[in-house]
Amino acid sequence: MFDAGDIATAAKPGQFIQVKTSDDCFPLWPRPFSIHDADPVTAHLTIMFRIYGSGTAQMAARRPGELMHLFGPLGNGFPAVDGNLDVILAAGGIGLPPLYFLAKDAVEKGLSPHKMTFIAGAKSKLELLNEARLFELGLRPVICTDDGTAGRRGTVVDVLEQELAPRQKVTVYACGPNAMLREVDLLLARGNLSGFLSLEALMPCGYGICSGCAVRVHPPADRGPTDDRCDYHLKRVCIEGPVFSAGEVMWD
Amino acid sequence: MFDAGDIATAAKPGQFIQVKTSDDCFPLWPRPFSIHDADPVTAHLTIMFRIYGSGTAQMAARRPGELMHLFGPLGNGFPAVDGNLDVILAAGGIGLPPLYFLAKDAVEKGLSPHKMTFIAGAKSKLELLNEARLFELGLRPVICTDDGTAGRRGTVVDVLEQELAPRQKVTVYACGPNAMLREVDLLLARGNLSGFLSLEALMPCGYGICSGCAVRVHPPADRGPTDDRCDYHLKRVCIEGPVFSAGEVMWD
Amino acid sequence: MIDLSVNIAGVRLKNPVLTASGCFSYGEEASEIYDISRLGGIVTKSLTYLPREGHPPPKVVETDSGMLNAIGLSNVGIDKFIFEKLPFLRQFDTACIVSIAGSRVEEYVKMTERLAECDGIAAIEANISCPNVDEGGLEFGAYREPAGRVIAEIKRRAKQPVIAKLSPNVTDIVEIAKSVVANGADAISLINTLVGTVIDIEKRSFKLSNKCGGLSGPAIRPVALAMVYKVANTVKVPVIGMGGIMTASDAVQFMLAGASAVEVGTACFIDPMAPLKIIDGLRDYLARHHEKSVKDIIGKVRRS
Amino acid sequence: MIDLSVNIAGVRLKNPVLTASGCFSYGEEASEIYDISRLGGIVTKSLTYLPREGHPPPKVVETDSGMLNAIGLSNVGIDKFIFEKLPFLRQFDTACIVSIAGSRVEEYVKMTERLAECDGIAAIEANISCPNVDEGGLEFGAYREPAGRVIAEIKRRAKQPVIAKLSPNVTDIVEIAKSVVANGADAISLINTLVGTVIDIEKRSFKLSNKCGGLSGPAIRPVALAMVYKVANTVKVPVIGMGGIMTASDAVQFMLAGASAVEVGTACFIDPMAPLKIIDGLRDYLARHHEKSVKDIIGKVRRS
Ligand SMILES: Cc1cc2nc3c(=O)[nH]c(=O)nc-3n(C[C@H](O)[C@H](O)[C@H](O)COP(=O)(O)OP(=O)(O)OC[C@H]3O[C@@H](n4cnc5c(N)ncnc54)[C@H](O)[C@@H]3O)c2cc1C
Ligand SMILES: Cc1cc2nc3c(=O)[nH]c(=O)nc-3n(C[C@H](O)[C@H](O)[C@H](O)COP(=O)(O)OP(=O)(O)OC[C@H]3O[C@@H](n4cnc5c(N)ncnc54)[C@H](O)[C@@H]3O)c2cc1C
Ligand SMILES: Cc1cc2nc3c(=O)[nH]c(=O)nc-3n(C[C@H](O)[C@H](O)[C@H](O)COP(=O)(O)O)c2cc1C
Ligand SMILES: Cc1cc2nc3c(=O)[nH]c(=O)nc-3n(C[C@H](O)[C@H](O)[C@H](O)COP(=O)(O)O)c2cc1C
Ligand code: FES
Ligand code: FES
Repeated sequence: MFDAGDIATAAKPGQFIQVKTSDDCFPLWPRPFSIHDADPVTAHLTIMFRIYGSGTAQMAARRPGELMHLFGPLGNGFPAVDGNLDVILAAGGIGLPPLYFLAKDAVEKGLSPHKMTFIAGAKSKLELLNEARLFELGLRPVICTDDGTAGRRGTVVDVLEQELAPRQKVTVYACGPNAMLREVDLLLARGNLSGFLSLEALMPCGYGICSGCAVRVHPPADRGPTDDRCDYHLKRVCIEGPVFSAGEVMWD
Repeated sequence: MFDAGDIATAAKPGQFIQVKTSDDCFPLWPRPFSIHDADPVTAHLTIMFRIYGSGTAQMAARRPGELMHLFGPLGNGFPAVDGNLDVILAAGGIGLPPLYFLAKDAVEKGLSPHKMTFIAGAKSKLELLNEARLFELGLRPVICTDDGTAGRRGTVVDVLEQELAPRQKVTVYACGPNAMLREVDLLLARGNLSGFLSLEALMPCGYGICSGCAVRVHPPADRGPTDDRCDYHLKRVCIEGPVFSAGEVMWD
Repeated sequence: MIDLSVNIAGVRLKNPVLTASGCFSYGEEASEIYDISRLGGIVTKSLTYLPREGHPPPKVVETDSGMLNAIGLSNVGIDKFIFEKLPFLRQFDTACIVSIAGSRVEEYVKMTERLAECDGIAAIEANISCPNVDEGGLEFGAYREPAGRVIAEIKRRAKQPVIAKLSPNVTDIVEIAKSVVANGADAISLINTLVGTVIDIEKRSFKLSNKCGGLSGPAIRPVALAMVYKVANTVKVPVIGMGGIMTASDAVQFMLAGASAVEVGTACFIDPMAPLKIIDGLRDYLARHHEKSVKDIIGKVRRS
Repeated sequence: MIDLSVNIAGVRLKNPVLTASGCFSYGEEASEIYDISRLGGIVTKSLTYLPREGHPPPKVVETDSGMLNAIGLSNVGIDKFIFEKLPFLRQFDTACIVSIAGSRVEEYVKMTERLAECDGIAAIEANISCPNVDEGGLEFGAYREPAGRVIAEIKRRAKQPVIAKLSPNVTDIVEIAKSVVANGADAISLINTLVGTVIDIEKRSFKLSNKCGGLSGPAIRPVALAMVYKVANTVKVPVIGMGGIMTASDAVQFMLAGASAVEVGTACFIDPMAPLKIIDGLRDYLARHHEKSVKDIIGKVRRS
């Protein structure tokens, strides 16, 4: 949790911040983290992270009270949840933090928690994030693990498929590893359903100036000729994302 | 203080260790620190350091119990103190730690503390190192500061000059910034006195393989022709030093 | 009052800190964060005649104190730049330098002609680090001859001063510098990125879709500084230095080495405010050294 | 049992990890720390005909993820090497590769002739990154012609295989590689250091007495890897890769790129045990990937 001033005031679900994990040039880039919660009154900003490589290890070694360089809020964020439709939030691993924030925001705006199905999955029990806060919101999350060590056995995509089956009109909000999002996207395409996917990417800058985070999307019909005759168009995950509509991304 | 196993057992006064201050490549090189104290029984090794740049800042941020990569003991160390001569130990700033170790060793080997004059100086009171341990050895250190904020007013070299004046046969052991050592060397040359100087240098490796720490010394008479016709000879401070005899070094 | 202004080929910059090509897009994103009029100047992403998407991802990889990019010149193309980006940039009181890149001399020429009609362009920076398709794919900037030729052709049509941006991937950068100056370059900027790569040892494949990319950031600073020093000590035209400049102290190094201005690239990614911090730090340095004008430190490193 | 041995120009190395020239002195210091027979090989500090003191201090400076050195070829000279250092090295069961450097072709020739009489030398590594005084002070290795010529002259006298060590400060390293191979080089090693410098902004002077120095360490790894990849994919002779190799994972990158062996330089300064850790890590990597021989990963990076 950070004392984050304006960032906390402005933060919307699905947005992220860039955190410079060290004061020197190792690692060089800041690291992106979804906003897990933001309190405009106290200016407290919460992120939740898993220790992955050197940047997150450095963050974990920080002590309370230390200063860190934060930058945000960044990205487009999720469109507000439409109360007229059924809503499924599908969180794989570290995809949970932004979806919690989205759910919380929706509940605060008056949506009944019962209209939202929250799927939270991980490879195994050990990697499951703490879902207590979801219960506090009044949600009844469907927990799943690939190996069945907690909740239902199966991937988030498996569970999503089961949950989608009985439904007609539904919007899916998904966040997790890109491999999972790809599966979700295919699932939605098959069912002709709408949804929003929050992508991961390497992010040198986080605010649109480097093109490093770009992802392939289907080229707009009116694009016109390009010098490199690409069959794809590129969008920057940091500024034109991280949230993309289902069907937009050209997966590898 | 480190739990340093064999390093502590082998350590001699005037030797140093290389400390890798970070687990990554910033800063790249390990940093040299004089051995301040070493207990062969407990394997405790003590260094004393001033926060200078990023390496020492990283060291200061370490918590007790953390592992650090140490390498040593390195360097030639001081020749043992000759009990037949008067001895002056002249420590400028961070030159104190190794000279404390030298004095302690001499006392343990039976030399009377009264035969040793210990001068400990710094720019000002704030930068003076804690000299309590010197008193514990039975020494009566002469404290001095450039600005007179503690002890005698004057540099270590000024005080050394005063202390040398009444003496005939004396050996000086000096450690401090190279600028101070240069002055000490000139003083000894003028008085035709013997002494030992522990030099500072940048030390990429610390064990003699890179030549990066080299200092100019007077070429040996039998050197023979060199390709680059240098009027100097180079010695590696890390392995042929850090302790040099008075008169050996060619100062700039 | 400390005077931070410098003069590059007749263009007055209010301070010597520019943002580097490809590291500032076309200014829109940064303008949401701070007042970009505070910058000495802006160099746009390199433009090609037609728009380019660029290489597919992965396009970047982090390295020790550096990064590789294989963006592949993603840009909006000269038309869209002139109609959409330039009018935006004209609103700001900062020198707008347009970077152009091409695979054929013809392309540089066509872009220069288009830019000649435009207002609000302080200078053209010719990025000659692109593969020269007419001569077998080697960079224009790699050899004296093609480097000089493309600059001469640009210069013939240009209404604005022309800055030649050199590639560091050469045996003798001074030779290239002399050649572009002999062919009319009004200033030189350097360095572009060093060619490099990283391999994923688990997948046994290159980490970049394009295999190799360009190395930038602190890792290359010593190389950039040596090249800037050599070039600035040879050519008579002003030199703009870049490569790993993260702080004011880095910028001062380049100016002491002979650069009349600096460009800040990778640092803009790490900290959007980096260029402004560098401007402030430069002022502090000058104050501390009792200098009245930043011009007084240009080239002032002792040579012995 | 995983087979770590490789073959470089007829020399069998028990493992592909060598220590780089100038980063291991003549082996004496390291031999006090560990059993240097465990190394695949040792490359000596570059020798000149007469001994050299080298540049005065400051000779080194730390940079971001790298270091610059301007040692200036401090070495004991060929005579003292043969009489004092070589007998010491012969005690160890590891390939002893002797690096030679000169400012004139004549010098390389004289040293090669002296070494031809000696036992216990596995190969000669010709460091051609030295200023060629006969041709105006540019590095031998900077241009195709002089690089090829000096290798041809060495090769004519050599009793041992000749490894040409290339400089990275060139426009097209593949051209230089082809030239030395055409002139008889039995293997190629690369890269030597990149030219760079650092300025002290308070003193306004260069941090190195020699102004410029050679950049090594992790900072240059991406550049080195790209060059190794390009050269190994062009020439038929074995390539020895180096430049910023700190860990086994770095070494694997170079071998996947096409290097048959690697040299470890700067890493030996940071951690004397680095070469041994790299050997162990290499074995672990091969075990994890179910490879029986390190030879099976050479050049195995996917090209698409
Ligand atoms: C918009 C966004 C929001 C995110 N939100 C969160 C969050 O709330 N909590 C959380 O724990 N993590 C989140 N992540 C992921 C987080 O940024 C990475 O875990 C972090 O950057 C890893 O840094 P590191 O230095 O620890 O690992 P590194 O040392 O950088 O990573 C080790 C390896 O993983 C690869 N890698 C690193 N990051 C990524 C990535 N993002 N995509 C693909 N490969 C990668 C690197 O190439 C490297 O090889 C988010 C990422 C994005 C893009
Ligand atoms: C044999 C030996 C013993 C030492 N013993 C001690 C000790 O007991 N306690 C102690 O506090 N310090 C000691 N030092 C000095 C100590 O090594 C430096 O203070 C330390 O390396 C600084 O590292 P840093 O990363 O904090 O600063 P850096 O960031 O490396 O230093 C900042 C600036 O100071 C310069 N600099 C750094 N180190 C030196 C140096 N050694 N000589 C000249 N310029 C330098 C650098 O070039 C740099 O510009 C010793 C040095 C030597 C050679
Ligand atoms: C992501 C990225 C994109 C770049 N694109 C361009 C470009 O389009 N044209 C150009 O001349 N240079 C381009 N460069 C090079 C920079 O302008 C600069 O020359 C180089 O990065 C060195 O400076 P730095 O270390 O401060 O980044 C790019 C650099 C990066 C990192
Ligand atoms: C201090 C130092 C001295 C060196 N001396 C030599 C030398 O005498 N001959 C040579 O061919 N290379 C020399 N090199 C270059 C290394 O052998 C190696 O090519 C280069 O440092 C890149 O590898 P690294 O990043 O692992 O150090 C030296 C490098 C350093 C750092
Ligand atoms: S991270 Fe730089 S454009 Fe997205
Ligand atoms: S520090 Fe490397 S030889 Fe002394």
